[in-house]
Amino acid sequence: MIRRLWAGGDRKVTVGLAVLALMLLIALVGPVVVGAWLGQSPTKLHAGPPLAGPSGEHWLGTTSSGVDVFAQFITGTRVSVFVGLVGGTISTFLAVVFGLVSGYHTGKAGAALTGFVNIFLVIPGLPLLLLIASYTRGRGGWAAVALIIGLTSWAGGARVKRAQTLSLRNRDFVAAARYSGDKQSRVLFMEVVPHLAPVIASTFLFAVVGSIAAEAGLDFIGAGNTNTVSWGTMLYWAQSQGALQSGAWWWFLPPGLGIALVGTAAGLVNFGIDELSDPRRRTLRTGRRPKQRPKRRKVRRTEVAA
Amino acid sequence: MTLLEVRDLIVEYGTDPAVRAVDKVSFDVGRGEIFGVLGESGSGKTTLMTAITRLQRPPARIAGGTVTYRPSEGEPVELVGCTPRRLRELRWERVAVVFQSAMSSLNPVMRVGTQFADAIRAHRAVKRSEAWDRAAELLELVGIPRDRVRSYPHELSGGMRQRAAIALSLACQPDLVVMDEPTTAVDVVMQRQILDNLKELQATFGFSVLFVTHDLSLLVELADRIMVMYAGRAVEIASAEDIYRDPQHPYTQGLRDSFPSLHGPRRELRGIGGTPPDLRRLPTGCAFEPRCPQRVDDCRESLPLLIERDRTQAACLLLDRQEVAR
Amino acid sequence: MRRLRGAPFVQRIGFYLIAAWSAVTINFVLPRLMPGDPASAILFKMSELGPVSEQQEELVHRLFGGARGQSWWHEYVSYLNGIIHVDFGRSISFYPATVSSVVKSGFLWTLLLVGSATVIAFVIGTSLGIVAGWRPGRAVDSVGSLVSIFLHSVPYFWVALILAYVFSFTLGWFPLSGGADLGLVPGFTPEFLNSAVRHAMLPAATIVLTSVSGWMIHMRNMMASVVNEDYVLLAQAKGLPGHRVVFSYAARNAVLPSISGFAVSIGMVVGGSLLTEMVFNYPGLGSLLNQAIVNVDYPLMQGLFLIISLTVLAANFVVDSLYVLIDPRTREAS
Amino acid sequence: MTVLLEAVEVTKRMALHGRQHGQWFTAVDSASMTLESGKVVALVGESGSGKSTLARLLTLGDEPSGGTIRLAGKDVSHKRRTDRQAHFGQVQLIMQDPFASLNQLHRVRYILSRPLRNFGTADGDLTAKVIELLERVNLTPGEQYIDKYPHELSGGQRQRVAIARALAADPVVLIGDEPVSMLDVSIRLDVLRLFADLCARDGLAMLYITHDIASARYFADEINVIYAARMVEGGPAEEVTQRPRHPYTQLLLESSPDPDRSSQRRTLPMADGSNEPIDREQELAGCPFAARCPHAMPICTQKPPPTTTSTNGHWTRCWLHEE
Amino acid sequence: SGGAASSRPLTVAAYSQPTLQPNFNPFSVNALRGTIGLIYEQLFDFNTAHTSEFMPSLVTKYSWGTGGKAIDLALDNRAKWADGSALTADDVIFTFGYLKQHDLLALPVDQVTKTADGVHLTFTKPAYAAIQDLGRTVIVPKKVWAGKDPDTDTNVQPMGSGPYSLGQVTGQQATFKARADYWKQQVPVPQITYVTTSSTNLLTQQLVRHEIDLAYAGIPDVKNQFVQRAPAQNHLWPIYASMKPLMLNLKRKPFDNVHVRKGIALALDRQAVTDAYNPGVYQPVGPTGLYQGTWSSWIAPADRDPLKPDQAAALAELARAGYKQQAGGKLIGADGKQLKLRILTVSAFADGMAYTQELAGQLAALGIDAAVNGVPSAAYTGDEDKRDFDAIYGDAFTFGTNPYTFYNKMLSKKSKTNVVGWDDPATESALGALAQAAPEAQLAASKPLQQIMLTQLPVIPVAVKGTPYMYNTEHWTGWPSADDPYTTPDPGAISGVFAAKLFLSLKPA
Ligand SMILES: Nc1ncnc2c1ncn2[C@@H]1O[C@H](COP(=O)(O)OP(=O)(O)OP(=O)(O)O)[C@@H](O)[C@H]1O
Ligand SMILES: Nc1ncnc2c1ncn2[C@@H]1O[C@H](COP(=O)(O)OP(=O)(O)OP(=O)(O)O)[C@@H](O)[C@H]1O
Ligand SMILES: [Mg+2]
Ligand SMILES: [Mg+2]
Repeated sequence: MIRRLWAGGDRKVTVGLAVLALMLLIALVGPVVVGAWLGQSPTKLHAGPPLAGPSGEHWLGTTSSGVDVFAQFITGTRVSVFVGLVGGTISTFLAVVFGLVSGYHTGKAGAALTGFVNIFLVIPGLPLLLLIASYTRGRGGWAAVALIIGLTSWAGGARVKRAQTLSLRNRDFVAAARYSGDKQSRVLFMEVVPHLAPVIASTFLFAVVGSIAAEAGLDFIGAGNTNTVSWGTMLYWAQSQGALQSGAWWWFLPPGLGIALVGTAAGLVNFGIDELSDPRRRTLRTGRRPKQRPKRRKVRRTEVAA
Repeated sequence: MTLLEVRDLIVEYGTDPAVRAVDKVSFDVGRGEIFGVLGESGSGKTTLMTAITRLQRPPARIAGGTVTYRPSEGEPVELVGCTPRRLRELRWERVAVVFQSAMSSLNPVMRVGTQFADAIRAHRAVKRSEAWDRAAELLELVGIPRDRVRSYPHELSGGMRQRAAIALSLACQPDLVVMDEPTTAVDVVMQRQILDNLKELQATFGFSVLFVTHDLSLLVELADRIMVMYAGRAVEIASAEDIYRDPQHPYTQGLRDSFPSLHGPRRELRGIGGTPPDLRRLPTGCAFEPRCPQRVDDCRESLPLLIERDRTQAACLLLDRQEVAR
Repeated sequence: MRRLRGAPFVQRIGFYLIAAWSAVTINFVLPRLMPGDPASAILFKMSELGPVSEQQEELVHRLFGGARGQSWWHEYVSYLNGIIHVDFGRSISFYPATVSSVVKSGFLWTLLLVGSATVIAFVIGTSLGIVAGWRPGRAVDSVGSLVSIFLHSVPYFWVALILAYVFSFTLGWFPLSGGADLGLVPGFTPEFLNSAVRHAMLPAATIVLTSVSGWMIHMRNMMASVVNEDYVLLAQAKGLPGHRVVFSYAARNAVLPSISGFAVSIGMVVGGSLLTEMVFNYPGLGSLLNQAIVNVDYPLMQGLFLIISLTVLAANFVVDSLYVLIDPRTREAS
Repeated sequence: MTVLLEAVEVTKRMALHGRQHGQWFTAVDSASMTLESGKVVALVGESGSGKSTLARLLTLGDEPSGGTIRLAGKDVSHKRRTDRQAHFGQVQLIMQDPFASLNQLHRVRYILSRPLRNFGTADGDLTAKVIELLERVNLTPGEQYIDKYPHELSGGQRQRVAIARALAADPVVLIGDEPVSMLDVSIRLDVLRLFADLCARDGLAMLYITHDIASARYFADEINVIYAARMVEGGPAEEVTQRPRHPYTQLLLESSPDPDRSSQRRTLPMADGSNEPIDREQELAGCPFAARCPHAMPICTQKPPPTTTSTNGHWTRCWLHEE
Repeated sequence: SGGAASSRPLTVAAYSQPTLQPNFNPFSVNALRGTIGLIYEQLFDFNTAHTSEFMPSLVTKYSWGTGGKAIDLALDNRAKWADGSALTADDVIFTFGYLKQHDLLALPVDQVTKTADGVHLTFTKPAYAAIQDLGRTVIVPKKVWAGKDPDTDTNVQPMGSGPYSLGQVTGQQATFKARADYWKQQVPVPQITYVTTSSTNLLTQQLVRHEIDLAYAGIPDVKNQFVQRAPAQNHLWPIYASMKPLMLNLKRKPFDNVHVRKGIALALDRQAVTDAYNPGVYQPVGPTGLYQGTWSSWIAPADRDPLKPDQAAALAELARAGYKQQAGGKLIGADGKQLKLRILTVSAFADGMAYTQELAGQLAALGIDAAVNGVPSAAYTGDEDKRDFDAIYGDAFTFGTNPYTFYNKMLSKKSKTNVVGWDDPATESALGALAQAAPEAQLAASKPLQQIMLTQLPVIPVAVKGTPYMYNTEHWTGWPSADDPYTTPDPGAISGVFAAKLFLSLKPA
């Protein structure tokens, strides 16, 4: 089964995207469905007996204060997925901008940006995130959390994109586009960026997953926003009310599994994309492939400004 | 005296659809002979080499045929059905290989000497220091200073690396050295030096060489006999002299006429025209038929087999006809 | 960091100095951008424990409520000066203990935990990656890859809680909390080391479980591409024994990018270990940081962030420098 | 014959990184050449001798560190980035590798329409123009190729698309940087014939860069030989290949595989071309080939040899030939 | 097997933080637990677990003089420092002088002089209300402390007069060793280990496994999670020493309207609130704010019982403030807007969050747009200081030995903890009177304040906060309990006298 799933890049992408789409759908309409159709509320106390296991009425049981866990899980998807999307978007955006610009522009500005990216890369992200989150103290709701997460997590992605851009900018087709009379900006967006698409996609996926996990982590230690219902706050409550010790697995497991599921789906998509964008799998071999003659000296050089 | 006997070898790539990259190829390599394999990109040369040495990787698989190695003493060994253990014993000891680019065939993070010693000690019970001494000797044989055994591959020039790779192939004095485009990565001057060196060594040690390239002029100079491949099949096997002076197959003729010569009188280059075939969609008849200037109607239907005529084998209906007619 | 490889030593040191300076400066700026009043936080915490006398209230306000009067620049200079002299001021939550002594108390624990866990995860993950990547597409590879994506995605602290519940609470195999048995004096005594190792087991397992898959996936992909290299094929052609081909030829090359990734990942592991430490009440930097956050202990937060940053920088520097030894291609010509 | 593009004593120096940080490397040293309408000039030399660098200088892909480049008599060597656009319209480059120079992600239509748009020759129907281009390079019928991606084309077809792109700008000078080195022998000839045609028919000036001196003999009117950044010999193709004067050219010819001469070849001495950084500045102090030259004299390492030209336009830079 | 049991250290969960820093300076806010009580001793205290009876320590008895402006303290003449020298009045006089000199004395002490059996203190104003604070003054040896800085000295080698001496401190624990030569009595527990434990999860597990003998912390569902697992050995004794009110911001409309406050007070189901997190640990409290259990003699019988939830009465009160239930049950005011209420609480405290959620839920059921606003503790104190909240549920007010401190902290204009902004001259004068009232007059003096609570509802009493003491009797018996409340089983956070009394009363099992 797993081997078959693993076999084709397209299958991985399909399964992964399906799961992600489902999650997004839950995030968008889930809370409404829970409220309107199932008549449950993620905040209503004593909706059922405390710490009741899964039943027909409470699909995932109840919390110690009798709140419906299923309603919480579905509602929590929204904040988690939104923080993930917004945080992931910010992080990816910054990664793309910094990666592209620092990779494409040689010269002083490029070098300075590269240095900046490298510095952000070695400064540990989670401590920085905790530090900033502790200063902002949960103000601004989930949007602020998403912003902070985005701002502290882009460096790794930027590095990947910078490396890609660096290798792309020296590729012949980039030069060819310039000889074809295209302007710098057009070259960048029509020739370089499309090649980064798989990398951007994977950065985005992991940034989303990373943001969801980071938000959960913040909530978990109480540095996030405990008022909202998210997977992180669910875990916070489950943990602080001793869900595991009381055997209330239905309360403790779903949020963690939710995060893991999103992560796994994103991972699948990413693996699939990697495979599909591998030219060895796509290209027909009908011409003579370049037989590179090694350059005489393997030293990097740049031009002398005349 | 045959050293290697290849019979009806079929190699397929188990992709979807399966690609038959080597199709019923048969030939013999004699003891002490330089046997050349010529063909354009994608004609199955590398596939043939890896199959003979059993180095093919999935999705490639040998779908039929035999490869028999006949040592000067002892029983012949059938390589295709051979156990991995027996195979490991034969490798390098009897059959060694040299790849296209030495940069990529030498481990970049290992000293050259270690890579020699590895090969020697896998087959001979010698001490490390002895193996290193032997490595230094081998390097000297190809004109590289002894002390270079301590170098890493990147510290050697392209030509030196290529020569080191050849020296490495001789580490256990094999009977057969298989070379897959060993000089494409160096420039002509270096190529010349390497080939001269190779010929010298071959004359000294008497091993056979199976030499793969797409460069006709080079092969004609170097090889004793040449096999020309087209779309996975052998289309002509003949002595180097015959291939150059009197090619039988229209494809070989076309190749010959595409090479500009440096010294002879300027002759007209004719070329072949058309494009090489797609192995996945081969015509039922002769694969060269669409590009062949001498094609006849039958070429589209019937697949020509190698026919022997005066020491020359060629696979073309035209020759078949002549044969029948005679 | 890739950029730095093979760059002259001086240039590398220069980069690390600048990075260190940036961390120091971020650290200086952040608390000044945010409003905060540690005094009320402390009083609140005290009142949670019992009545607070007016006298204590006064004292707290006097000690921690002080306003800042100097110019930023002046403060910055004295801040830098303090750092040079390893003086980050006094912690608020542990007043009057100095930040450096508090940090020192957690540093070794974290180093022990994160260090050993990272090494174990690297070794296990890389080994699994070698197995999976040597013959990509096999069952080991597909099942292993799926499992590792999953493990990669589960939250650290969630795994930590489950492990704590199963292995120490329910089964009682491991101690519940802390860095070593109570009553043992830290030192290089067999009892203490034994106890410290037992206590580190579950937190380390958490880190290993959740980070092993990253290494595995990375290594698998590298292996899968290195396996196609000519030198691996040649090694097989040489009739070398299988393990020699796998390890000395394929894995030896495939591991190189992992090693440079190792440096970068140290930062992530340190980050991830924070939550793990909190769950296991492990007396390391992570728990301290949580403590500092809860108590609005700015000096301690700063000190911790700084030491974590500098540790990560140092680790990066070491790995970067070591890389030169590992990859002969980056070595300077003698 | 009109001189279209002219390089006068151009030099390109580059800054070294890594181990040799702070040093300079001369990739092209005072090279001069003229490209005339309707003529093919070949540039041959070993790998790393500076052929591609010179091509980049001529197309203004790079700025020369010294010397001038003239297009139709006007100095264009120091144009600003935006002004180079006009130059690209006149001088086009076919890059070495057709697998690398076509963006995998664009269709043939896009690739060819860019220069058409940018150089303003296409006000009318773009598709028609693209098809016309494709058919000019023998990709007929054009409709069949216009919507293909590069990976759907064979190497020879790609190479022709690359050529079509260069032609789309309607240049007067075409620079082919090893335009056929990646192609199978059976396709190579087609492409070379196409160039010959274009020169003859449209009066294009062409620089044919190659390391294959035999093809230069057949295809070019004139051959220039470059060695280690410096041009060492030049003249009519037949002259240079049949009566080489410079020892390097001789070596090159001697080394090239040639079935016709295999019997009478002498074994060459093994040169230890190690990878250790050669100090190019020192090489260029004299004759760069001196270290490998069998006829080397003391003066060869001290002073750059002068140029000696014979009546038929065959010139060389070698102390042996100094009159 | 007394020998084996008595050699086992008694382990106390004393810190909800991961690590300790050695600090045995009794004047430091971060002094480690045990510094006071085990090492240093206080003068005396009152048993707040019971009926505030006097608990002697260094002082055996006290007597007021001159209308509360002077007091005589009789020192126990057996008292000795650990080095064998006698603890004398000089040390007491030194300590008060030292505190005064370093600005650490919040008591209105004027002069301290030596008497035949102890010391005589004079005050600048009647100090009846400060008697407990006075009793909790820690006495330090003059010869050691004369040159120390109370702010920064960590006093890592403490020398006191208490029953224990310092064993060793590591990052996670501090151990105290029984002194063989303690001046008062034989010390039964040979070693006490105070340990850290940062999460209630872990604490629960450690308690269940008897790795910890005594803890006081809010663990969820403690009865099931701890007591029920071994009911014969595991015990829980909540001590009700403080009251937690729902505090409405009186500077904000419409909470300045007493009818709104009354309506809300009447609507609450206090029992449901106290059952929300940890049933049995909190108790509903009567409308005076004083706990009817321990303070019943102070409260008029009619006002003792907690208010019963009464929707109709609540709605009637709210209607008087202009809020009427409209369609959908929403309480809409004269301005056409729904009554809106955000209850500020600390998000990091799960118990507080749970209780607040229950409160909000009840008010929402009434038609108020009520919700919890859980924030980190720092934001909580910040918002509280800035009075930026609708309502607050989190602060608790300790009862003390008489209701003065209790009401003063809650209602005095000058009190920092009067966060609701209650500003009422009648309250001020009643507080003034109570402060100066002699012990026998205190009950009467508290009545006006009780009355203000009943009629004005400056804050809405909800529950008494129980500090849940959890212990097991596997190794040690003799624990105080509801039946024998001889002390508060507190390891030194509140009072060293309580702690010493506890540890000196245990017996090996
Ligand atoms: N891994 C593979 N999977 C599927 N088909 C393959 C694979 N490798 C090679 N082929 C196909 O097999 C045929 C023969 O390839 P092979 O590499 O043997 O050619 P070659 O003659 O060595 O070419 P070249 O001169 O380019 O090295 C080609 O058509 C190629 O497309
Ligand atoms: N962008 C660059 N940065 C640094 N060095 C360069 C750069 N381009 C070329 N070089 C160096 O300049 C020298 C000349 O390179 P060039 O590409 O012009 O050689 P070439 O003759 O075209 O070689 P080939 O036949 O291999 O294409 C080489 O040694 C090369 O390493
Ligand atoms: Mg091949
Ligand atoms: Mg080039």
